[in-house]
Amino acid sequence: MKKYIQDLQVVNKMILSKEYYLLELSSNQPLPEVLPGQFAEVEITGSDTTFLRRPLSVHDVDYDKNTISFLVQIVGKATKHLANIEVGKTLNVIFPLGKGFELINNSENALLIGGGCGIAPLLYLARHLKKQGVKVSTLIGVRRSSQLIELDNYKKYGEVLITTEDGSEGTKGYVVNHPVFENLKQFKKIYTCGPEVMMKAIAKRANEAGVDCEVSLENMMACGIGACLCCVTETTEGNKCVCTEGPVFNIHNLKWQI
Amino acid sequence: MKKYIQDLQVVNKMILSKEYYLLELSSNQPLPEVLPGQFAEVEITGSDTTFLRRPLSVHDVDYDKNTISFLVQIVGKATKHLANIEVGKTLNVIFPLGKGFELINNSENALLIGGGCGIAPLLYLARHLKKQGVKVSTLIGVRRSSQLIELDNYKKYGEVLITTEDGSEGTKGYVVNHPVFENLKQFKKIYTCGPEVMMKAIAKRANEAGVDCEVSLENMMACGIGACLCCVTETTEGNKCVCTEGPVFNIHNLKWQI
Amino acid sequence: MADLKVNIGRLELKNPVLTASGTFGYGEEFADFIDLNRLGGIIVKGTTLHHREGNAYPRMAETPSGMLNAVGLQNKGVDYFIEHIYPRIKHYDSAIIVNVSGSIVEDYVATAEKLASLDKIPAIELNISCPNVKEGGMAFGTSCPGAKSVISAVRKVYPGSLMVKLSPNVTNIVDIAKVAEDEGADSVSLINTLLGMAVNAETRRPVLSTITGGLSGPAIKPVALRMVWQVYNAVKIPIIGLGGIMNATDAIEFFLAGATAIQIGTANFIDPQVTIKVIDGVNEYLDRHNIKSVKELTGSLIV
Amino acid sequence: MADLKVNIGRLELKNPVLTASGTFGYGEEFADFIDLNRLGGIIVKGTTLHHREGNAYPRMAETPSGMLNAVGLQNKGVDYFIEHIYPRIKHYDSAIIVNVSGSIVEDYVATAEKLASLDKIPAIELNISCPNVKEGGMAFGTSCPGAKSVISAVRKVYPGSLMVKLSPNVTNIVDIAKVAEDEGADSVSLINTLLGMAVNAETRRPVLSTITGGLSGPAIKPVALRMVWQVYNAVKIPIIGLGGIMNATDAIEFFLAGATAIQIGTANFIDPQVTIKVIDGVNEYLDRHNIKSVKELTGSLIV
Ligand SMILES: Cc1cc2nc3c(=O)[nH]c(=O)nc-3n(C[C@H](O)[C@H](O)[C@H](O)COP(=O)(O)OP(=O)(O)OC[C@H]3O[C@@H](n4cnc5c(N)ncnc54)[C@H](O)[C@@H]3O)c2cc1C
Ligand SMILES: Cc1cc2nc3c(=O)[nH]c(=O)nc-3n(C[C@H](O)[C@H](O)[C@H](O)COP(=O)(O)OP(=O)(O)OC[C@H]3O[C@@H](n4cnc5c(N)ncnc54)[C@H](O)[C@@H]3O)c2cc1C
Ligand SMILES: Cc1cc2nc3c(=O)[nH]c(=O)nc-3n(C[C@H](O)[C@H](O)[C@H](O)COP(=O)(O)O)c2cc1C
Ligand SMILES: Cc1cc2nc3c(=O)[nH]c(=O)nc-3n(C[C@H](O)[C@H](O)[C@H](O)COP(=O)(O)O)c2cc1C
Ligand code: FES
Ligand code: FES
Repeated sequence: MKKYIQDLQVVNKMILSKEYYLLELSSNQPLPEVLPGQFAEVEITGSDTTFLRRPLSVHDVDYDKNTISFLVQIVGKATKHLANIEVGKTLNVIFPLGKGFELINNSENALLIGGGCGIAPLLYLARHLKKQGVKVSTLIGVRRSSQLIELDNYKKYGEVLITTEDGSEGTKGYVVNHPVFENLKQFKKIYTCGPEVMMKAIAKRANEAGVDCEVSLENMMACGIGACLCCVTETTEGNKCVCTEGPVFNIHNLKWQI
Repeated sequence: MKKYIQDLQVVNKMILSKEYYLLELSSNQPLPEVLPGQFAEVEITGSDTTFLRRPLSVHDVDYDKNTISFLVQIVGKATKHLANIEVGKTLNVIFPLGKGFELINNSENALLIGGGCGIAPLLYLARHLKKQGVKVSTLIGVRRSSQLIELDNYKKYGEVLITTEDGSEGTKGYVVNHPVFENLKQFKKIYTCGPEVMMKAIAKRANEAGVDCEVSLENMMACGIGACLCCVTETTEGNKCVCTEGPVFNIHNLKWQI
Repeated sequence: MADLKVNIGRLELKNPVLTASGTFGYGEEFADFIDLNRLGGIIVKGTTLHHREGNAYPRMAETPSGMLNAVGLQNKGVDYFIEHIYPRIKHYDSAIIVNVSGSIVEDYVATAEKLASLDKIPAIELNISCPNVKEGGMAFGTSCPGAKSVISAVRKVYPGSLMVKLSPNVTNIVDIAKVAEDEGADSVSLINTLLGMAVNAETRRPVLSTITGGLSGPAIKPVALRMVWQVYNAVKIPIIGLGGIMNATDAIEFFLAGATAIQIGTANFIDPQVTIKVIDGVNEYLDRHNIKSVKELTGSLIV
Repeated sequence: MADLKVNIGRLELKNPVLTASGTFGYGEEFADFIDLNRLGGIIVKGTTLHHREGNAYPRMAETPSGMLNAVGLQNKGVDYFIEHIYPRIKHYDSAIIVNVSGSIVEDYVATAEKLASLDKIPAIELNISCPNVKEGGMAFGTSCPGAKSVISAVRKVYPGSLMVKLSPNVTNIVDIAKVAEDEGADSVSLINTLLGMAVNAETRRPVLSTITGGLSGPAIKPVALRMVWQVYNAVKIPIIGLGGIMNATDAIEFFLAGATAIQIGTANFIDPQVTIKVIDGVNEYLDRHNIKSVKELTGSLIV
């Protein structure tokens, strides 16, 4: 897929919580096709200490409005800095990058599991799956209920299940403690994004249940376009760049000890 | 004099021309006494490429409003970046720094000569001299008339003379080409700030005419408080820090070939 | 339009802007962003005799105005390059230069010999300075006998233009540059990365799997400029300068300090179009200063 | 409140935060901004046997995340220090350490002897690594015999705590650190500045009067951390780490890599209160991580 480098304009910024915000950016050219699971490399200007671009998953694309949106969690200097950008300003963005999720077909069931900011790529995925006729269940795991954001958006595409570590909403515990894990075989496929330890626990369960499973990795990236070889993950075929061969991998291709 | 480090708030920003702007900053504490010719070290945040603070002369102090102002010329990254600061934001400033001009007394004549942004410290000086009863003449030299700024302010304290290199206003040529140089002896003292080559030409003429002359130097500074020894100028007593022993020097103490 | 042509020994480049090894893949990765035919040269990934998996992840850490990498020469080996990659990239109208690495002298020699047979590879860059591999690599680049052994051996089998890439992790880079000149290198390129380290204070662990890695980016520009200047004053062969070049002004600084051509590395990650901007910017600088050829800039620092 | 006390050989510091020589004057310059008595130590300006005027202006260039300096050890000589400055600063409740430089071994020795007589100077820092003076200085720090000659000579006459400041401009800093240890140094401090250069593309001139100068600031932090780690794994005497420390997190990184104490240099120019913020920040980190003493951090990197 052809990659673009464009100055996109911030047309909307929504502070969702102390930690999360959403940026909606518009292009002055028609947006190219973007697949669910793909990401972008965003230039961070005006931050004293950020040097490299930052990878962000495509959260949603609205072709009618010609906008692309990102859901960002504040974890460090760049994500904090970006939270202060004003509507009207532009961001230089390289996109769409990487390979997305492999969609399944008609009238099958898919379980989408997002941990923390890992829900970012799942919205756009859910939209595509629903369009394909897939029945989508989205399981969202957070520490405490105040971290639950955008539930209504996810509900548009199917049921939303919740776990919180402190039990303040939904099932208490980690995502794998949710009852849905007792009947994983109902799903044709599991798609997940979040902390690696969470994804590994899910992969193990999916593996045991014999359910196909794709994970979206968030390895440290310098270039995002396959040029630096910094972002590799070990696969059955050796080290592969997460930015070009991923960020989505089928767990059977990874060398995870599960 | 005690030095302060404070977050000052931008209460006014005036774009004076393509090159010049004025920042007026207020303190939430009563401003300390600031002498004409002193300067401040301003922290530059949010610029990708500026690392050190930047020295700026005190342009004026308004003790009634409790504000201090700086006249800035855009010459590079920091001065360009600072031009975009918004009213309401704060700047971390260390001030007042250095030794100021030595004032003369009652009913004597002083000639103030500013080249380009060198006029910055002269306004506050003129104000002080006038208060002392000194008759002030201010000679301003620029390339072209479009660079003339704030003339009305300077006129408050005495006559304003002008040279432009292209002859578009006042006398055509450099400051030393102004007719006032034909009768320098009328002045008890000359105060000047601007490009070094201009100040040297003035120093030579002052020397010949036997008129006392102080120059304000703009050496490259890292700390502004005498700690790094980067900003030295050669004086009759060896290398001296411009930030603590200056920025104002009497030409007789410098080792200029004049 | 000034004359941007430069000569690296017998090799003529249409302009002095090359891409640095390991930061530009095989060029193809940037085809969506720029016209690769406009580049003076493309120095492809570090290539070794045999396939290498490189170091374990994590391989990257951001640092003030720079980054550390610990890629460790991941590549599929020279045979794979010749068979699968070369055919895809040889048509670029830009000098394709292969960066050659090894653990023992014999590997360098064997790799260079294989590359010598390729029509459209006018030069190789001998990487005697990679800090990210345990054996060999930097060891050759940090001692005169080490440098001599590999350069002289490769020179014997490689008739093309031989560029030797120097390590900055030395007490005196001039000594190594002189060895390269004496052993018949056509040019030297400098600098490779400075050996550095990053620590995560919260996890109390090193950021890189290898603990230490190679520092690149604007942070190292002052060191790179100094070394180019020192080497320029000591050897006669052309110098290809690199280290932290982000824009045309940086490139000009390297020319003034003594570089005949420059390479752009880390900057490609931040702006994949930077190379073209530098070419255009150098041209604009020359025109503005009324300088006819970029060659006039080399070493023209007024001191 | 964690225990911040550290021992540099026989010298106990109330906390591990010192100021780096040449960046903090004699301390007095910062008296308006911080309580100097809170510092673990103040390392004063490079002091030589005789008065030195230093290098010509310009002496400074800003660089990406750093700066170059070419001060060249301007100071009024050790006698002036003893007579005029020492009396003014000796009452600070903070270890006052004098950084000693010279062009020949005899100068180092004579300077150290004079300082040995001062009650309130518990240590000297031997600067064998200044890149900004023509003779001596860095030359001693870049070869083992050079380092040995000056360290052993000074050790003979100086009974106090002897800290040797190492140059990063070497192929192998471990070799020099071992010499320091073998010759009886009580500690090593590292790193001094990296030799760098800046060019003004428009004027086509070097920015510094000396063409090259010393690079400091965050740009060099990765190199400094790496060297601290290498030296920590090779010698037993305490290490004082420095190079680009801007905040408490940076300081923690140096402790983890092997430093017993740290120095803050260039950061003082940007924030004259940074030292106090680092002391408070280190304390906060220790409390948050439930670590009783900062000593536990030294070299505790999990690898
Ligand atoms: C393919 C991909 C998609 C991602 N999608 C999203 C998303 O949609 N929303 C979101 O909030 N976050 C996403 N991330 C993570 C996001 O890139 C990091 O949170 C961000 O880079 C942190 O930058 P920082 O300066 O705030 O943090 P820093 O202070 O620099 O570091 C904090 C942590 O952020 C991560 N990080 C820092 N730099 C990088 C880098 N260059 N590449 C990857 N990770 C880095 C590391 O884990 C690091 O420990 C994604 C990452 C990848 C690789
Ligand atoms: C005591 C003093 C008072 C000054 N007063 C004023 C004033 O009132 N208004 C005004 O517009 N300018 C003043 N200057 C000059 C001002 O400091 C520089 O124009 C400014 O630092 C340029 O920063 P920059 O990033 O825009 O330029 P850069 O791109 O960094 O460099 C452009 C030029 O600016 C100068 N400069 C850069 N950094 C410094 C530094 N750290 N210290 C000194 N000069 C530097 C150098 O001449 C340099 O060549 C004063 C300088 C001094 C020393
Ligand atoms: C991710 C990465 C990989 C690199 N791989 C190689 C390599 O394979 N061979 C080599 O000689 N240099 C390699 N280098 C060094 C660069 O070619 C260059 O010398 C260095 O990065 C300094 O230039 P820069 O600051 O412009 O990046 C690599 C650098 C980076 C950042
Ligand atoms: C302006 C300046 C002057 C310095 N003078 C000395 C000196 O006299 N003696 C010395 O040993 N180091 C000197 N140094 C080096 C510092 O002490 C320190 O080693 C170096 O700057 C790295 O630390 P930093 O990055 O925290 O500044 C000087 C550094 C600067 C910036
Ligand atoms: S981030 Fe550079 S190859 Fe993936
Ligand atoms: S700027 Fe540091 S001493 Fe003057």
